[in-house]
Parts: sequence; structure tokens; C-alpha cells
Amino acid sequence: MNENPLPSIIPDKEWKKIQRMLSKRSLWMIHFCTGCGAMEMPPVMTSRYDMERFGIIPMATPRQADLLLVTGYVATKTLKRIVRVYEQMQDPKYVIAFGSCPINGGIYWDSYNIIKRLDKYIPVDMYIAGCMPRPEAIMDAFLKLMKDIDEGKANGWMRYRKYYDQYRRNQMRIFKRWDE
Amino acid sequence: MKAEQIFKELGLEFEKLKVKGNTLPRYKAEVKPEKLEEAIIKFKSNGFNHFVALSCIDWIKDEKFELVYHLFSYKEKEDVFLSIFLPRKEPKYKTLRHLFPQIETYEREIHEMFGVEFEGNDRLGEFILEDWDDMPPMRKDFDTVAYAKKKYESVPLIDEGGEKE
Amino acid sequence: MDALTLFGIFVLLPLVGALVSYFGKKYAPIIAVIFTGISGIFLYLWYGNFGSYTIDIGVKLNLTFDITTWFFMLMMNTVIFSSLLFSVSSKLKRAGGFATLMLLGFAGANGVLLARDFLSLYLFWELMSWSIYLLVLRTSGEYARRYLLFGVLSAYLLIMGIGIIYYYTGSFLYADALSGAIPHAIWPWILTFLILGFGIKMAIVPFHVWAPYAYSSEQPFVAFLSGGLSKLGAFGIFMSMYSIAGISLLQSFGTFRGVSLMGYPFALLGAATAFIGTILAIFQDDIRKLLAYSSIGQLGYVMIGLGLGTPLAIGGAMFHAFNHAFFKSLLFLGAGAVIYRTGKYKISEMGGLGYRMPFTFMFVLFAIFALAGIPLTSGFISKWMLYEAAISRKFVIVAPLMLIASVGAYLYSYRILYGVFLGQLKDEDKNVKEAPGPMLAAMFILMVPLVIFSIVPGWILGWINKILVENGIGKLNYTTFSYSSAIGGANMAVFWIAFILLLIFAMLMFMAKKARVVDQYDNYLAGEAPPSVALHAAHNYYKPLRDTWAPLLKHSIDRAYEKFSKFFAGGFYEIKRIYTGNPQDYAAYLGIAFLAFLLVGWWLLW
Amino acid sequence: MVTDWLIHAGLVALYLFLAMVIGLLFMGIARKITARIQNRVGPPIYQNFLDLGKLLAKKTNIKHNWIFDFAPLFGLGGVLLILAYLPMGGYIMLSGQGDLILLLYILAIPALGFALGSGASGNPNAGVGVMRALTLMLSYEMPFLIVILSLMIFYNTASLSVLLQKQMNYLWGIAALPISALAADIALQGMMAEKPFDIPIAPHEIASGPLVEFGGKYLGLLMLYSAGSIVVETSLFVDLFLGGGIVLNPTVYGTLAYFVNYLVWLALIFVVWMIAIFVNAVFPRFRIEQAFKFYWKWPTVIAIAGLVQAYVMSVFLGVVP
Amino acid sequence: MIRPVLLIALPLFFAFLSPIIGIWSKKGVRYLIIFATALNATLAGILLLEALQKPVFDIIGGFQPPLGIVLMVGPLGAIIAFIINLVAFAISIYNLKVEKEPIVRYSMLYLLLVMGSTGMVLTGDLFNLFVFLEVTSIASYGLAAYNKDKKGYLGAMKYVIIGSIGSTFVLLGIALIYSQLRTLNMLDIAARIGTMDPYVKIMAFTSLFLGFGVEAEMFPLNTWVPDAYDGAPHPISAAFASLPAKAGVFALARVIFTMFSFTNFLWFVVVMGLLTVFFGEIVAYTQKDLKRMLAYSSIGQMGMIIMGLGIGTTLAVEGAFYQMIAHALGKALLFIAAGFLIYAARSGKIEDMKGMARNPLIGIPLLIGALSIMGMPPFAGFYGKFFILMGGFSQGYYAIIALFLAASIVEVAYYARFIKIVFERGNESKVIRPDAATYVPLIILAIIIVVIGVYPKPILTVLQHVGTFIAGGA
Repeated sequence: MNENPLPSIIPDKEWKKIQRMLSKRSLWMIHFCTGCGAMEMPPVMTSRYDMERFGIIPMATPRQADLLLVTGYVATKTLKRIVRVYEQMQDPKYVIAFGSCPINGGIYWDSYNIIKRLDKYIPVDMYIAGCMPRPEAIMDAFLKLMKDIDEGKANGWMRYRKYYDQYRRNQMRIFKRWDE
Repeated sequence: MKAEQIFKELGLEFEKLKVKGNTLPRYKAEVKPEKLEEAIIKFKSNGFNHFVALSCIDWIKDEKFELVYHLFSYKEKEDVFLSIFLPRKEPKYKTLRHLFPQIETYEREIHEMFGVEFEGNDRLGEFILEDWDDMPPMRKDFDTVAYAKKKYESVPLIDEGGEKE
Repeated sequence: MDALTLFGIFVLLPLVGALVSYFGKKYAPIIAVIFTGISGIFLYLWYGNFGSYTIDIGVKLNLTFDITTWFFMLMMNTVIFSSLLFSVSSKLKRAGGFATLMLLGFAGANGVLLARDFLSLYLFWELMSWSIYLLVLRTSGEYARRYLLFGVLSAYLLIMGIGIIYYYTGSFLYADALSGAIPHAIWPWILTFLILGFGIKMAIVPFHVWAPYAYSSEQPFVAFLSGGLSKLGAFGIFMSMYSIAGISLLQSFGTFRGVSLMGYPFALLGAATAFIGTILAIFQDDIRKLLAYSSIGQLGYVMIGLGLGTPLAIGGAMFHAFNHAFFKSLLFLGAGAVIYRTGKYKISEMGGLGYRMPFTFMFVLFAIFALAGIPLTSGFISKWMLYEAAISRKFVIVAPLMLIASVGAYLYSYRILYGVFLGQLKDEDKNVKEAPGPMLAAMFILMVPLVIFSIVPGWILGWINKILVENGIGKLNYTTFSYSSAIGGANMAVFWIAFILLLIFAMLMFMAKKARVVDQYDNYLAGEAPPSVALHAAHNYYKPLRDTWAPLLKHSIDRAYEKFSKFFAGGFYEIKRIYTGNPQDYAAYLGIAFLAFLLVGWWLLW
Repeated sequence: MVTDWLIHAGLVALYLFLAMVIGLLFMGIARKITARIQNRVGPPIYQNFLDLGKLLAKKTNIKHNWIFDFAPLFGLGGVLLILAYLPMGGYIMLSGQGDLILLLYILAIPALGFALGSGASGNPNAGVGVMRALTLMLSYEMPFLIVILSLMIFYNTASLSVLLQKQMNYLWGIAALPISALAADIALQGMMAEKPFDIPIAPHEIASGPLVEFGGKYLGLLMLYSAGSIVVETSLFVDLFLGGGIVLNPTVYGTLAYFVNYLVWLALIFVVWMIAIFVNAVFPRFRIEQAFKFYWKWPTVIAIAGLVQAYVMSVFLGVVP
Repeated sequence: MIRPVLLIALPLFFAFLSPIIGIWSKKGVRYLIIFATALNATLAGILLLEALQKPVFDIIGGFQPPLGIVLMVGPLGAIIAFIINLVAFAISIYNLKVEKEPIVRYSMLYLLLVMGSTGMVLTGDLFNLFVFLEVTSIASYGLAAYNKDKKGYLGAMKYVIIGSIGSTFVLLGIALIYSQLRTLNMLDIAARIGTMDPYVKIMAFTSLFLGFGVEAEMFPLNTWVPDAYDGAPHPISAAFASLPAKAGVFALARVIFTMFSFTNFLWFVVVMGLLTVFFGEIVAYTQKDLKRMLAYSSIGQMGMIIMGLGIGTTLAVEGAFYQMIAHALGKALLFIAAGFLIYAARSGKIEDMKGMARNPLIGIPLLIGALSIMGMPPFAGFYGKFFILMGGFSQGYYAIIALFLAASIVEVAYYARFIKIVFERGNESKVIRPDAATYVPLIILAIIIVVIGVYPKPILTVLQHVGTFIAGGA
């Protein structure tokens, strides 16, 4: 039913808007806690900030999730897992990267096994600056992402699909073997 | 049996480290590489049956690596550091994993991070770093900033073919 | 149709076939299939004309061909036909011997079904039981020895029952048993001996120990053994309770809410068998042992039906025996196909064969539906009749045990499905081919009746109703598509229409763009790469359940029997000391014997 | 004859559609109430409709092999079949043609189809999840079957429609057999896999058990299956013990009775659902051994007490409803 | 038409002819035995056909009945004689395998054994019965020790002691009867038995019963059986199990039915039969050596026959005779097969015979023999056992039959254990093919067992005359 079920009644553009509204209002997130960002998630989920009121629930498997949260520095080993999880998710999928480490390596700018910019390897729709952003920032990021989805700007998954070979080339520069 | 007495029996000169706060007595002694195993066995049989850690120090100026074997005795509540020095060119030493099983893990890490060869330990090779292609990273002469720039900065951005963000 | 043709077709033909097929080295199964096919055709032709005849081979054999015999022969014939068809392509070692013994067993089984006097019953019963012994001997001597001990025990229990009847009536005919010569108080003894004797063949709980051993021999034989021959036990109990003793005599022992006090303890025994068989089946890792215990459990249901004795209960037992014959032999043949292709027995070693052997998977899946009693198959109707019988007469011990046993059936049936057919395919099974043609044909033959009688239960209920009426037990109320009892009923036509419509609706909702097929290794393992060895969760599958049942599982009936036999063997060694070995003692024995004889002789004079 | 058959089919379709809507609404309400208990705002009630829409509107769908499709097909088809056999609000749909034992066995069709599909996904988590689900089923079925047996013995019928009739004339099940009703409610908690017993779909331990490989439209249909099963289980309890919501006698008042009975039925299943949700909101998750030991200890004892009571009343005291 | 005395005279003639032939060719002697027994078997067959119409009487040497030797051949006597000679013929083929050197003496003793057994069965005169008993015993003593090894001597010595005591008891019995009744012809004894003093009558019956019991392997008297069978060479132990044993039991039947017609004493015979079965089967279970196990099992079978005779109804005695025939054939087959297995495994222990019988030529006859002994249907043993059981039930011996069934479960247990070991897969390398002299007799015996089992009509028509036999007739 992901094409327009009633092409005659609902014009195609209208159907795209509905699809975007649906995926905006029910973002199921899978939380890849790579570094120190995991601590920020409980306050966002519990009573003070409660992301569930926007329809965002933590899910256990990438198959069921649309939103991938990368919270913290990304080592080369972790990047391989993140790419695998990202590819197991189903379109349309979005990525939010927490903290300064995925942006430019953060405090590990000089480390030999931390990647400096996540965007080169998987399409990131939303960065949250801060050496671990506070829950308010995370909530704001969620709202900003929902607005982007609505305006159709958050199309990371399309970019991944279109420039797949570039992404793959960058990834293979970091780790030599894929199936290990 | 007390640490000093074991040192006297082994004929090693040792120094008592002055440590603030932590009142447990600590002794450090430098041992010849060939005599190390016998010393550890002696300590192990006299109450020092807890092997705390094996660490490696890179004295780049003296061109030497220092391997420190740290033992602890619950009965006497004393710490003993036995250290040996290896040349920096091709550091080679025999494995002591038959004395304490956990030595094997420390040896694997030191091999990966410092490049020290341990004969008899068949599980050396890739341990923590995946697909590592450069010299052991923990050595002082390894320039992480240059490596980071070479490896990560050089990765090109995804050019969207001029489409605006 | 006179005596000789009836006896010839159903008993002599298989015996001749046995002789002939021994010498057809590789083509023995095909010859055997032809022989059973012939007797199957005659069975179909002679549906109408029933009658009873006597054959004189030195001793008089009274044979009767009536609806009950026909019904059980239908089962027996189809099961052995498909088993032999299966064995055509299963490359058995020494296939000549296999076909001979199978046909001998078939001849014995037909003889038991036709017999109407105790001499011929006992003759064919023993013939059938030792031909099974030799078939099990082909696999392992120890299992065969254990089977033969129980086989002989069952035969001697029958002898005791027959002897008591012979003592009072002086004749072997079933009909004469009711001639009033037997005093009322003796009947419980006779019935207990006969039912226990027949019960051993049905593997009722205290005597079920031989079944898991005997069921781990070649699969085509085991399909015939558990599908066909265990029904002889059911036939025997039915004959001894309802045609030799008769319903009125059973009732005369006092009834407990319409069920005779004579039958009720055996119903309890059946309920215990169903429960224990199912629970033990859940924890087996070897697929043959699992199917063996599940077969014991299902036969417990038949025992309950025969024990209760109301028309609905016996009808349910007959129908369940019919279903069990088909879905159990289908399961064993399916397992045989898997073993034939992969050579493995342990469920935890297999995995993912469903993708490589789709037809075998579909057949086993269908058999599992019948076993679990899902309404898509006729398995449900027989279980429904047994439940209705128990609940409408308010039996509060038998009914819960039956219900919980049927839920237990889901557990071990999913263990087979998941362990063998689903999950990840192992590397060494990568190029496993589908089972060969004859095997699939054999399995298809067994599946057809399960489907037909679920859509149109009226036909088979008609046969069963005729059996009940003929033996004066009562009648079932049914129409071609629906069946009902005092407290409920169901219409299968409405069920099938509703199910198909709603399934089509679900398909419409579901059939959007085709989904991308993904390799079996591309599944979520917390981001880790799929390891080289296939991850299959079937090892020690019900571990939590086993831990909770551990205190109970400690005591096993097997070990009890071993201790029992050790005790006796010890006793024998004591007795052996009489033969001391030196002649002086022997000479002394002679003198003592003479004195003893003399004293007894003279004492008798006073 | 064909016309009233069509009307009947249309009404059945309407009831099934309403049941699905109620099921999704109840899931939304449950999430709202659990949130309120945890002192947070919680999603809007119609959140599940949005989730369903998003899942069905997913662009790509993953499939493992042809057995994988069994889960959504048998799941949705099976649950609709059960709903068709379950009288909702006094309206006897198909339960005239099939009795309680048929219903018990139809309950197994979607569960077995779903288990087959998740087994075929090849993920070991799914295998472990289904094992837990079946063990849980064996545990809660013990008290539940004894309760159903006591009802059948007391009301001396196995057909649901006749049971409703008798409850209307005589006494509601809960009034006649309160002990069995208690045991049934405890068993219901396990049947609906609500919190102390949501062992099979344990997100933290086995990555949501059998659901681990389902996504997109597969998950959407399975969400419909779980919504339908909520209505099935709650309305089964209502039909057995609370008279199926029949307040006005349909023969006397005609369509108005069906309308009122439907609302009463809705209210009753909402109450039963609330009990389950409040228990769900406060309890941690049991381990599977604890669940099995729990169910085969106290609820079974209570169920047996109910059975004895039903047996005594129907056989010795001769109470015939 | 042919005089029964030929059946006795011919083996005697050939026995004394064999040394002459032995001078120029040892092989000739072996073939002589085969010829002699074959001739005897055919004559017995013709005699059986004749005896069916009416019992054949034959006076030897012109002496009149009260004193002279008279042969009284009824249908039952004839069929037992026929079976004895048939089995003797089959065993004589197996004799070709005996390598031990003094073949001449072996053939003489063997023919004397055959003559003695046939004589015991055919004679109608009590003293004549004793003479033939002596001939059989002496021939068996010689043959038992034939192997000239320790076991042979031990077995023969025990057999001599017990056998001779038995014969003296028989002589005692004959003396008592003769002193009271002045006659030795069985029919006369039967007629005048009433006039005997009851105490002396019991004394005579007990001594005769005991005497023939030794030969019929009854419980306290069968202690010689295992050692004698074990020590004797393989064909001889096969002969022991079928020839003298059957003759002894037939003599016992003569004592019980033709001469003394007790009714109140028979239950004691049944008890003794049951004891024989009980001890025979239980001790057989404990045996490790194959031939000893078969010996004890044959004790058990003989016990069953004695029990059948003791029960006394026509059905039970018919079963007893049927069992005699089946046991003779079956036990001969098993002993010949045992001989081959011991030869193939080169040791008597059962454990060492792993997988020795996997060759169908030896396997199938062994299975047929074992199943027939166990009483399985299409084989001869079934009807005997079934009729004895039913006879026991008709007389109300419930407990005894139950005990007997328990003992036969033990019997099935050790036969199944034996079959398990002998048919085990494992050492295919050591399995050897049996040669003609071994498998020809096996196949002959197996075919006869199957034919008698599948179509028992001819045997049963012969056994119809059991009624007259019990009433004291021929």
C-alpha cells in the first residue's frame, strides 16, 4: 500500500504529503549508543521531556525502525556495525548524530581510530552540537527533524540510494574487509 | 611470607615506593629477563598469587621498553612490581601465560600497541584495532595527528553534483 | 465370495508375496507394492458384501468380513501401500528381507482383523508380532529384544484371557463367550487380561517402554508399525469390550453417569498416557524418539475414547485412530525423507530444510496441523468428538488431561517444524535435493484423506456410524458437512468458506509491491556480521520447561524396568546353584526324588 | 435467501471492521494510560492509526522466503476468522455453526501461522521468542482450559450462542462462578502477553522475539493481528463471564437492542482491558520459568476450586441454568 | 504289510556291517549311515501309513504274548518313530563333518542309538522296552565320551551314573509288576492292573515313572543333561536332544496311559513338568556357553511335554505329541547350527559368536528353529504349545499355566539375547560360509518345520487317535 491506494481520489502530490505526515508523526527510533550519548536518552524518554508524545518509541530492531540515533564518537569498528544496521533499516529512514564527535571528531580530533565526520560514510539528516547535548537540544532536534520531513528536506535515504557508490567507496577506505 | 624476605632470598635489590594516602606497602625491583620467570614463580608460591597487570613503558630516549609485572598478596597485603627492560629495535620476550592465564591478554595488547614479540603466545595478531595498517600506535614515535589527517581528512565529501543542500 | 477367496486375497496373497519378494533383490519393494495394491483393489470392490466363513487348515479358522474389519483394513492397507511405495526409492540394505517381513506383518494384521475366534486371533497376532521383531532386528538387536519381550508379554496376557474363556465355554468362538457359561464375577478378569494384552501393542503408559526403541528402526517400516499395526491394539480392545463382552455386559458392572465402571479406569489410563506421552515428547532431541512419544500420546486419546464407551466417545476413538494412522505415518515418512536426504537424526543438527525440500515440508506441515487438531484437517473433528464425549458426561479428571495434552502437542510439533525445516540452513545441507518421486507420491496418498474428511466429514462418520450401529453401541448425529452432539456442534462447510474468504481478504491487504527477498544470513544480530556457522536456536529447545520439569523427569519408567529385570536375573543366578556339577549330588537327587514320589503316591491313597 | 445472506455478510464485515478500529483505539488508550501512570504526557489516542499508516506506507519491504509470508496472511486471516466466530454485542455471527472447542482450536491458527513466519526468518532470536511464546501458552492454557471446562459443565453446553442465551435468562457467568472468573482473568493476562507475561516479545532480551525480522507492511498487518487479538481475548472473557453485553433482549426490542448491547459490550471489554493495562503498567517482566511455575501453581488451584464449585453445583445440587 | 521288526533289524544289520566296510574305505562308512537311516525313515513312513488304519502287531520269535516280544505299533508310535528316523537321517548328513578318527565305532554306536530309540517307541512289551532302553543308554554313554577330552569324559561319566540308576529303577518296577501280574505285555498289564495291591502298584508306577523320567529329562533327574550334551560332539548332542529324549517321553506316556490309568495322580506329573520347565528355562538364562544353554532349553521343552501328558485331556496330550515332533525337529536344527557357530567362532561362548549367523544359509534356518521353539505361529512349535496351554486351562490349572508363561517369557529373553549377538553387525571379516554338509540338514529340517506349521492337517489327522491312546489302546 505504499503506492497511492486510491490514485483517482487522492492526487499523487497529496498522497506524498500524507506519507510524509504519517512518517513524521510516528518516528520509531533505534538507538545505537556508541559513546557517552546514551545517558541523554532516559530523560528524553521519561516524564520530564517524553518524546513519546511526538510518537517516537524506542524499537529493538532496525527492521522496525525509521530513525537511527548515533550518540557519541564513532570508532572504525563501530562504523562497520552502524553501516550494517543502517542498511538493514527500511526506507524512508533518517539519521540523527548526537554530540560534536560525529561532526568533527570532537575531543578525539587527533585519535587514530575515530572517524572525524560521520556524514562522509552515511547520510546524516540532523546533527546536534554539544559535547553531549542536553535533552532540550535533543527534543528540539526531533521537532526540527519532523519539520524537515514535512517539508521533504530530510531525504538522507534518497541521497544514500543515489550516491551509494561514493558512500561505499568512502566506507571501504576506512575498513578493508566488509564481511568480517 | 613478607616481600622483603623474598627479595633477600632472591638476592634482588628493591626499593620501597613512597606513596601518599594508600598505606599498602609497594616494592619495585628490576630483574634480568632470564631470571624473571623464576622470580615470579617464587613470589607466586609465597602468597603473591594475584597477578594484577602487565604494562609496557616506552623509554624512547634510552631506546628501551620496560615491561612491569605487578603482583599482589592478599595475605600480606603488599604490592610488588618486577620490571625488565627490552631493546626498542626488535623487542622479544618469552610468554609467561602458563603462570597466570590472564597474562596472555595483556601480551596480545602489548604486542598490538607496542609491537613486542612474545614467543609461545600463538594468539598474537589482530586484537582490538581492526584493519590496522600502520606501526603499533602506542609507540611514542607514532604521530597520531598526522595519521588522523592522512586517513580521515583525506576522505572526500560526498559531492552532490552541485545540488544545493 | 467364499471362504477361500477371502482368506486367499487377504492372508495367502501377502504370504506368497513375502516369499516372492524375498528373491527380487532390488525390486522387492516394487513387488511388495503390487501385492498390497491388489489387496487394496479387492478391499475397495468388496465394500458391500460382508459375511463370515470358516477355513479348515487342520484347525478351524473362523473369519468374518464386516464393516469394522473393512474400516481397519482400509487404514492398514493404505498405510502399508504408501510405506512400501516410500521404501521403493529409499535404497534399503537387503531390501528383499525388508519386503518379505513387511508382507508377513501385513498378512498377520489382516488375519487378526478377520479372525472371529481366539485360536486364529492368537495365531495371526503372534505372526504379526514376530515379523515386527525381525524388522526391528534389522536395525539393532537390543531394541528388538526389548520389543519381543513386550510382544510376548502381550501375547501371554491374551492367552490368559483366552484360557479363562475356554475354561468356561469350551470353545474359541467370540460369539460363544456370551453364551452365559461365564459367571459374572469372572468377566473383569477376562477383560483386564485382554485389554492389557492389546494395550501393550498400543503402548499404553506402563507398557510404552518398547515404543521409542522399536520406532528408531528404518522409517518406512516404522510408519507402518506406528500408523498401521498400533491400530490392531485399538481393534482388539474394541472387539473385546464391545463385541465379545458387549455393551450391556459392561453396563452391568454399574455405571458412573452413563459410562460403565469397567471402562472408566482404562479411560483414566488413556488420559495418563496422553499426558505423559506428550510431556516426554516435548523434550526429545532425536526426531524418531519425539515422534514415538507423540504417537504414544495420541494413542492415549484412542484409549480414552474406547474406555468411555459412549457412542460419541467410541466414534471419536475410531475417527482418531483413522486420523492417527494417516498423519503419524505421514510424519514418519516425512522424517524418513529428511533422514534419507541428510542422514541426520538429531533435530538440533538439522535446520532450514524447508527451503530445500518444500514439498516434504508442506506434507509434514499438513500432518502437524492434523496432529495438533487444527480445524483445516480432519484431526480436529476426532479430537472434538472425544472432548464432547468427556465434557457432556462431566468427567473432570479425563477432560483437563486431554485438553492440556493437546496444547502440549503444539509444543513438540513446532519443535519438529522449527528444528528441522525452518531456521538457518547449515552449510553441509546446502545442496540437499527434494525427496525422490515415489516418496512424495507416498506422502501425497496419506495426505488426501485428511483433507477430504475435513471438508466432508459426513462420509467417514457414515462408516463409523455403521460400525457403532452394528455393534449395538448407539448412533452419531451428523450430516454430510456438519456434526453435532448433545452440547454443541460445528459446520465445516461454513468454516471453510469463512476461512477462504478471510484469507483472500488478507492477501488483498498484503499484495502490494513485491518485497525484496533477502539472503538468509542478512538478519539483525545486533550489527554483528553473520558468523560462518549457521545460528540455529533448536539446540535444547525447551530448556526452561525442562528445568521446571526436572524433579519429575528424574524418575523414568525405563530405569524402573531395568532395575526390575536385574532383580530377577540375580534370582536366576541363585537358582543356578542347584546344578552343583558333581555327580554325587545328582545321584542323591535321584534318591530324594524317588522317596518324594513314593510318599506322595501313598499319601494320595489315604 | 441470497439477499439476507448478503446483508448478513455485510453486517459481519462491518462488525469485523469496527473490531479492528476498537483494537487500535484500545492500543492507543493503553499507551496513553501507561504514560499517565508514569507521569508523562503520552501519545494521542489515535497514535496507533498513524503508526499503522506509516508502516503500510513504507517504501521498501524485506522478505526472507515464501514461508515468511505465512505470518501476515495467517495472522490477519486467522484473527478475522476468530472474530467472525465470536459474538460481539449479542450479535451471533458464525458462532451458531461452531462451538467453544472449535473456537479454542481456531485461536491456534493465527498463532501457528505467525510462529511459522517468524521461524522462517532465520533469526535465532525469533526461534527463542517462539519457544517462549509456546511455553507461556502451555502455562496459561492450564487454568484457562479448566475454567472453560467448569463453564461448560455448569451451563451444560459447549456452544457460545446457547451460553449467551443461558446467561441472559439465568445469571452472568461471573455471578455464578466468581472463582473461575478470577482464574480466567489471571490467565487472560498471559494470553494477551501483557506486562508481567510479555516474555515472548521482550525487546531488551531477544530484540522483540518473533517480530525481529518483520518490518514495513508485514509489521503493519501484524499490528492489525495484535489489535484484533486484543478484541478477541477481551470479548471472549466478556462473552463467557459477563453475558456478552446483552442487556436488552434482541427478540423483543429488535435493532435498538443490538445497538445498545453493542455499547454495553464495548464498555465491558473496555473495563476488562483497563484491568489488564493497569496490571501491565506496574509490573516488571517475569522470566519464563517463573511464569510457568506461577501459572501451574496458584491460578490452577483457583481454577480447580472453580471447577469443583461448578461440578458440585451442577451435579449434586442439581442447579440447571 | 511290512513287519515293524524290520525297523529294528535293519539298523542292527548295518551297525555290524560297518566294520567290514570300514576295512577298505572310511568314507564308505559315513555314507552307510546315511543310507541306513534313510532306508529306516522310508520304512517308518510306510509303517505310519499302515498304522493309520489299525494298529499293527508283530510277534518276534514265535513266543506268545504273555512272555514273547511283541511290537505294538499305533499311529502315535508310528509317527514318533518316523520323526525319530527322519531326524536321525538329517543328523547323519551332518555326521560327515565329524573328523574324529574311529569312525567305524562311531557309526556302530550311532546306528545302535537309532535302533534303540525306534525300538522303545514301537515295542508293546514292558521288558522289551527295558532292553531297548538299555541299548539306547549304552550307545549314548559311548557316544557322549566320543570326544576323548575332559568335558567329554565328565559328561559321559555323569550320564552313566544317573542312567544306570534310572535303569535299575525300571528293572525294579518290572520286577514288581511281573511278581504281581505274571505278565509283561503292556495290554495285559493294563487289563489286570486292577488286581494289583494298591501300595505295590504305586511303588511300581513310581519306579517306572522315575526310570523313564531320567531318559525324559524330568526335573530332579535331568542333572546329567547339560554336561552330556556339552561334552558330546555336535551331531551327537543334536541326536541326544531328539532320539533318546523322545523315546524316553514316549515310554513315560506308555507308562502313564497304557499301563497305569491313574486319574488322581496326574496333577503331580503336571507339577513335575512345571518344575522341569521352570528350572530348565531359568538356568538356561544364566548360561554363557551356547550348547549348555540349548541343553537347558531342551530340558524346558521336555518339561512342557511332560506337563502336557500330565494334564491328560485329549487336547493337551495331542499338544504334547505335537510338541514332541516340533521339539525334535527344532532342537536338532538348533544343535546343528550351534555346531557350525562353535566351529566358526572357535569357542563355545556366546559372546565370541558376534555376527556369525549373518549368512542367510545359516541365519534363516536358525531363526526358523528358534522361533519354532519359542512357539511362534507358522512354525511347528505353535500348535503344540497352544494346545498344551488350552488343555491346562480346560483342567483349571490357572496358576500353573501362569507360571509356565512366565518361564517361557524368560525363554524368549535368552533366545532373543542369543539372536541379538549372533546377528550383530560387526566382524564381517570372520564370518565363514557353511559347507554342504551343514546347511543341507538345516534346510531339510527348516522346510519340514515350516510345512508342519503352515498346514498342520496331516499331523492332526494322525494325532486324532490320541483318544484311543489315552484309553490304553495302541
